[in-house]
Amino acid sequence: MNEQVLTVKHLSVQLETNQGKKQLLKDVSFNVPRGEIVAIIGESGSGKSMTAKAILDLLPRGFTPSSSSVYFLNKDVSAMDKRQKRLYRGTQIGFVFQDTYGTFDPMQTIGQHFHELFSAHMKISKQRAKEKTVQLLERVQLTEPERVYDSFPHELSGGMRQRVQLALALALNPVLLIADEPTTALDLRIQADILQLIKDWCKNTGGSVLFITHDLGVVAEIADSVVVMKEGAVVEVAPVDQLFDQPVHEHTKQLLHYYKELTETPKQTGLFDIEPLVTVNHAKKTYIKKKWFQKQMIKAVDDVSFCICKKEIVGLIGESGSGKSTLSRLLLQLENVEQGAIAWKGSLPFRKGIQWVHQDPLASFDPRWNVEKIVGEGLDYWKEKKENKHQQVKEVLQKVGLSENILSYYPHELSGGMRQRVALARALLLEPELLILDEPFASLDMSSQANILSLLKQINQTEKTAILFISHDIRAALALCHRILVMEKGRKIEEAGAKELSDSVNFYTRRLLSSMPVTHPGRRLQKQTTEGEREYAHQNG
Amino acid sequence: MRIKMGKTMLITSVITSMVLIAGCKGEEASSTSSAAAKQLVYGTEMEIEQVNPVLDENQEIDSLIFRGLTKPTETNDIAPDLAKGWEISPDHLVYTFTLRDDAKWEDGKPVTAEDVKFTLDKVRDPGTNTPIAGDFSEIKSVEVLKENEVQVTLSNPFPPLLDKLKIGILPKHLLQNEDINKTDFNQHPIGNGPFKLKEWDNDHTITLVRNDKYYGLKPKLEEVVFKHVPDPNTRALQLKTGEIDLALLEPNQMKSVKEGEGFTVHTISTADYRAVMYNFRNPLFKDAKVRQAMNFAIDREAIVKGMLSGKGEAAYGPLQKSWANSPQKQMYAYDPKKAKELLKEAGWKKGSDGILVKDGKRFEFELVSPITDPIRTALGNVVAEQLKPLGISVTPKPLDWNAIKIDQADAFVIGWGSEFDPDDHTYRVFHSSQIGDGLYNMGAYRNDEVDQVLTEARIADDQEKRKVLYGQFQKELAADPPFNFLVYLDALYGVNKKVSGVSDRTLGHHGFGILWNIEEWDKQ
Amino acid sequence: MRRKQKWLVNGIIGYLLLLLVFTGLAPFFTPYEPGAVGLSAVLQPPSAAHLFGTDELGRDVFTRLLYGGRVSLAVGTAAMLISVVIGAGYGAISGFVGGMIDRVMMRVLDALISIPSILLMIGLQIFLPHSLTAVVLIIGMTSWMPIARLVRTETLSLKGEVFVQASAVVGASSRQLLTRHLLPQCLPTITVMSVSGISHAILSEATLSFLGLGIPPHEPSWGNMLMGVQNYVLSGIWWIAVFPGLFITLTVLAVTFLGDMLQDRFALPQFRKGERLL
Amino acid sequence: MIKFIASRLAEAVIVLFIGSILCFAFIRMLPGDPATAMYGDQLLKMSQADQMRIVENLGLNEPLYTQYAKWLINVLHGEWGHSYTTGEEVKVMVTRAIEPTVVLMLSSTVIILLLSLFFGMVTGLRRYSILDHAVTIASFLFMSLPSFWFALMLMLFFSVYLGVLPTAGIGKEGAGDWLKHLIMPSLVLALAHIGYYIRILRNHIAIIKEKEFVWALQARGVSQRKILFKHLLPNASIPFLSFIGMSLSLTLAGSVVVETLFSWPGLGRLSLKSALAHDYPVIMATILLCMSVVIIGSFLIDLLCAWIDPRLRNQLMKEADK
Repeated sequence: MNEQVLTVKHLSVQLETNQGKKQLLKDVSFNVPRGEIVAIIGESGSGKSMTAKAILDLLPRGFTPSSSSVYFLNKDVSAMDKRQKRLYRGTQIGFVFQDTYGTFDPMQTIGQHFHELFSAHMKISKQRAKEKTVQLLERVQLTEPERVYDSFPHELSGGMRQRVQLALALALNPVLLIADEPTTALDLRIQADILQLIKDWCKNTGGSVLFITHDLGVVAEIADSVVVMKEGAVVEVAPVDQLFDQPVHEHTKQLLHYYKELTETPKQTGLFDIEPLVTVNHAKKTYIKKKWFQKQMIKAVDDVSFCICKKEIVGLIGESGSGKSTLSRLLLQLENVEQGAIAWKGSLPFRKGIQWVHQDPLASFDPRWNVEKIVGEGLDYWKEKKENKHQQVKEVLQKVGLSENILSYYPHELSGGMRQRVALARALLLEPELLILDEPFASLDMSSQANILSLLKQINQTEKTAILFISHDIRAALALCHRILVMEKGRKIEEAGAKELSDSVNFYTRRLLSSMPVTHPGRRLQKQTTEGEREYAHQNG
Repeated sequence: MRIKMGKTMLITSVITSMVLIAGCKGEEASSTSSAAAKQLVYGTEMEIEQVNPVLDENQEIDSLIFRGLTKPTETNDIAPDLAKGWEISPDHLVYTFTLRDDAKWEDGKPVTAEDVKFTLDKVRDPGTNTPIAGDFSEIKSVEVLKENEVQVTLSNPFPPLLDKLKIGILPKHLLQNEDINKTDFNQHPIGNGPFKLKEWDNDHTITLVRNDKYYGLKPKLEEVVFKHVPDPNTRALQLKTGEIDLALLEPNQMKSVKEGEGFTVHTISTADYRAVMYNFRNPLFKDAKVRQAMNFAIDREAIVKGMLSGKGEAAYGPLQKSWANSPQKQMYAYDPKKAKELLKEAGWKKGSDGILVKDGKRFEFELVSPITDPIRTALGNVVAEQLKPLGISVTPKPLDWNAIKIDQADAFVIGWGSEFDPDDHTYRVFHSSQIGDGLYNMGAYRNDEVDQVLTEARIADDQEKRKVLYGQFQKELAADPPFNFLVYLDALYGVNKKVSGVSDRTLGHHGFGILWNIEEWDKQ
Repeated sequence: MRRKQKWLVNGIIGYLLLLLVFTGLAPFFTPYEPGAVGLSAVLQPPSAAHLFGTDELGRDVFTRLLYGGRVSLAVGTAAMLISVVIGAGYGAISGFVGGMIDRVMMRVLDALISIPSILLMIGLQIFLPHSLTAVVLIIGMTSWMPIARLVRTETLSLKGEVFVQASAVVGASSRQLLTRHLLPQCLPTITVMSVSGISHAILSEATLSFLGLGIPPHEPSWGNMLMGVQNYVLSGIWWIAVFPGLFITLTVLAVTFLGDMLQDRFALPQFRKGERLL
Repeated sequence: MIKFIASRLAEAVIVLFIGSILCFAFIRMLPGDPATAMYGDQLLKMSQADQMRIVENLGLNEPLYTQYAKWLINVLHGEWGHSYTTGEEVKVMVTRAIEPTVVLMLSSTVIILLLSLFFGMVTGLRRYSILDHAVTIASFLFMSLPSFWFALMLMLFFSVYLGVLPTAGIGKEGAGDWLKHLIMPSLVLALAHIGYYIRILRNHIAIIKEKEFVWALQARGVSQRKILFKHLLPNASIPFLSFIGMSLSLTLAGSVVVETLFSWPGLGRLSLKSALAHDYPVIMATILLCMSVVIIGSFLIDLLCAWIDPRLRNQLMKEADK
């Protein structure tokens, strides 16, 4: 078992630009032994994906890797000729990426993708290719593989596409699977399935996996050993248990700290104040989706009632398509309810009293405005506050932990975490009584997530702002919220305090809870008991 | 809808099929070409859209298919054609024509007096959309006397009638129940002339073939092809390559057309002149001295040399190409000094901006020209520039034909001139009885002596006497100019060297009439 | 790349400035008058006395080019302004109002777009007499359709943008949305369209005048200097056709490049170095 | 699908109807009547009464809506009327003119496709290379050339100096001659717009080249050639094709000028001539034909795009449902 499938030795990558050379990877070294799952963890910009591309020798133009630093089965990849390289990439390595849509040619069916892969490396009849494909699709637990075979990428859901990617990667029985953040954009339940599939493949075929992620939970769930990267360099390599129990490097410790913060259930719970800010009464909203000749009514929000009280943090969780976002738009009156009512009981005028942070902050900024203008916009519409606008903007930026020298930045120049903070600052400037946060953690690094999480807690405490936290990430909701609402298919199915939720008897809630990755590799074995249940959930999904 | 294969195949096949179509077309085209032994190809400037002598004037092809009662001779006299002969009543009002007996339509039916009456009635019929009704407006009635005798009665004496009766006669038996404006006949003519239609091609290339039933001199040519080549340089090019044998060229080409190799250029004089017509409704032109001054201000020789490359003549009057010519050159010489004096005499003085002023009125007018006619538009510019030094401000105003209202314009670059009887474009153009809607004295020129002389000349029997009368007329016209005569244009015909028989008869507007003696043409 | 671009930008701006100076101060650069005929020296090839030769009436081609430039540039700019005003108005109304009105307006626009513009121009030309104003109106009134379509699309897509909703959430009224977000967002598009509109208008003027439907012949413009030159060109008298055409091409080229650069300049900050998608 | 086609067809009919009303009203509002343009300078010799008589003969003194209704009824019966100037049946004139125009447009399309596919692809793959800069400059140059002037320059060069190509008409002396006559007009027509096509293809190839899936295909070991032709090109062809659809009316407008210059007896020249002559029946027919070509053409191209691109298919069908 000690054979090294992949050896990376002193890998460096340079980017040559007009401004000169830029070192992107510095002296990266690690091994992937046969049959093991090696995880690379690091924040965005740490060079994880670059490493993966360098391993495949497919860096974009202008990026130059140091030579003779990647060995596959003890063969120097950079020394391979063109044909060998094609063979190496196509048949011996499989890969899965985060973007489930962009990695498919939008104009070709899934079947065509498979056929192309097969015919690139072997002579195969159409019929045979189809048979093989259907088998593969079945293996990644796709129901109706025949239908999937004939589908175009855009006709499948993200989870299905990820399974297809996995099937494509495994189609030619590779020795090594490279998975670059394969589950980041997916619901937790699907993430659990995909992880399980990878683990099973590894166990059954003895193949190796190089798994790239920023989520320590995933690492805990899957990895045998871990490579920690920071700013293009490897800072620590360790077996997974050792990493969690005895981290050596400062950066690893920091990561673990953030992770803990994110997964910790708060001590305090319950309501502080029962004065309601907003009450939702039997709200209902349906969209009509016309498909071919029949109309399909989609009940986005179906008879939902709840209230949010002052100073309270309420979580609204559910998987994608459960109606969370529609509900937030109804609350904001960007759309109108069909039935029922939403009553505002705050002391500020409604438009000022409820503020919103969109899941994609970049899209919610006018791209031609700089930070000062974006944040200060609200003041322009509330005349009485117009004086010393500049000062107020600076103050609110400070409040969200941003320095004032970003005032002149444009949205695209900000990092993901900064954008989220700017959006938060814009909302806070009007001193709202209720903040609606729509998936604020989507696409954020763990450190940013943890930082924003504590920022939210702090704001809640100092500003006495109530928060509605909308997320599919049940972990974060548990860590932040006092009270949690669970939605499924437009309906509210459970409402409970954060602490009580973990003991919920509701089947759906239980399933959501069970698909959370473990917080420590040591707890991995217990999870096996839930496998049967997961199987069931999959069938229903 | 779901098609998974062969998209590239389809695109390729579309392209291939386009290429194939193109290829096929080529094959097809090649098979149509045929070389006749004696074929004259005439590159025409205008596209021929219909062949019907009643519906338009000045279309060469008409006279090849349709013959009229008369035809012109080399000296622009009148010769009998369909008519064997005629008698004119002493008051010049009743003309009796006797038709020849051997004239037949292509379908074998004889040409009769009924056909003549039908044609002359049609051209005067208000339902016929024709621009030449005016040429026949003096006809009061047309009677059939016998099968081969027809009588035309006029309201007023009209000497050019015999010239006008060269109009092609139409077959009554084919057209009496048709709407002449729209009938198929216009594209499938059945005629009585030396040639008949063989083929009318898509791009308006028309092939005529010798008509063996023709009563007159058998043409030596077997086929005449009318091919539309609108661009004069292409015509020159095709003359050179021998693609066409005959074509009208333009003066501005003379610099580049190299005679010699394949063709010669016949410079044929025409009766077609250009002049500035003064509108006498504008008091500015009342004083004859002013108009004389403007005559002296124009350098006609320079225009001929510069604008026309010498292919034309300075114009001194309306009858310059007629037997009745009596030149008054001294009144049209280029003499700016004299012009200045005359203007001074007339009381015009230069104002502060250099423009002449009299009684608070500035000497300025608009000179209208049809924008589609480059020569007239250029003439308008040149006249404006040449009058400028005198202190006369002329604004050239080129307009579309439909926007031109001549009776409202100050002045207009006009084109007249007839190669026929001197009465043709004089009485109608300068006689004061011809002022009014639809009549030709559009500038409202009025001169009693001119009126009198023209009327007398109309019914005078003796040519010598007429010549004297027209001499008087021209003298008066120079003293009291209705027009500022500018230039006569030459017609420039490029003719293949192998073609013989082209005569240098004075031609009409735009070189019309070159094919008048087509029967005598030959090609080696 | 950088340096090259700079060289290009300087060249273009230099050319346009020179053009403005030369045409604006035409009398200082030529001893001749644009209309002065010289029948003794027609169709002279380029020489020291006549830099670009003389035309069929012996007028100095160089002089006419300078004076004609005034007309062509003025017509181009004025026509563009008209088309931009009509187009932006039509598109913004259609996109902002939406619903039935939008659908009707779009069908009318489709109908107008599908008629070859030159036929529309000829039609209008018959309607309006030959004059400078007429040509400006004709070109302006027949070239606004693409602008209208683009502005409508822009307005529509902007209406659905998250940042517009975000503004509504912080309290912007719909009038404020229009003035603070929608209009400024459309402005770059309109500006770029305006610049390319100048190119289009100059070319249209040239084509119309060439066909004899534009500026009356005695008033020089680059287009009508080319009217009726086909004969001469084929006779080998190249200078009366080559120079006006060259100036049209160069000017349109410069303006087109200018539009391209403006597009880059106005692109969202993150795409600034990006490529234009037409 | 049927519904989509039906709704698009209905739309096309509505657009044509609106267009015909616009044209009709517009043309009849013009001052000056066909009589004026019919006879040009011969008109001088006609009296007002004569002119009025012709107007009456042509049925132009009736109220506008009656004229339109009559015209529409006739057209629906396949009766396009007779030309005012020649008296010929409009149907015949127009049918005759279609073939040359189709030949011209097809050949210029072939030129555009061949050149722009080649140069678009090469420059898209090698952006900022010397060839790319050259092609970019050439593209802009062709966009800026007044097509009539370009035609003149081609004539000057090929016909005057070299004397190898004819300047007018359709060749009839065999395939070679036919081709010779076709070269210059179709070249002018093609090159006038080729710059846009090359730029569009180049930019989209460049964008798609950077897409993740191309990377994924390489990583799966698919050959470069296959990626280029089976993936890059089809993906980039959508904007390219829709531009062809959009520029149909541009090409038709271009053919008006080109056909006139080269005396090509097609629709363009016919429409220009009849427009200048106020030949109402002919111009109505040609304009409607041009409109139909544009509308049907862009409809077909939409269909083609939908056939190639499954995403577009979805979107179009959704639109049709609305």
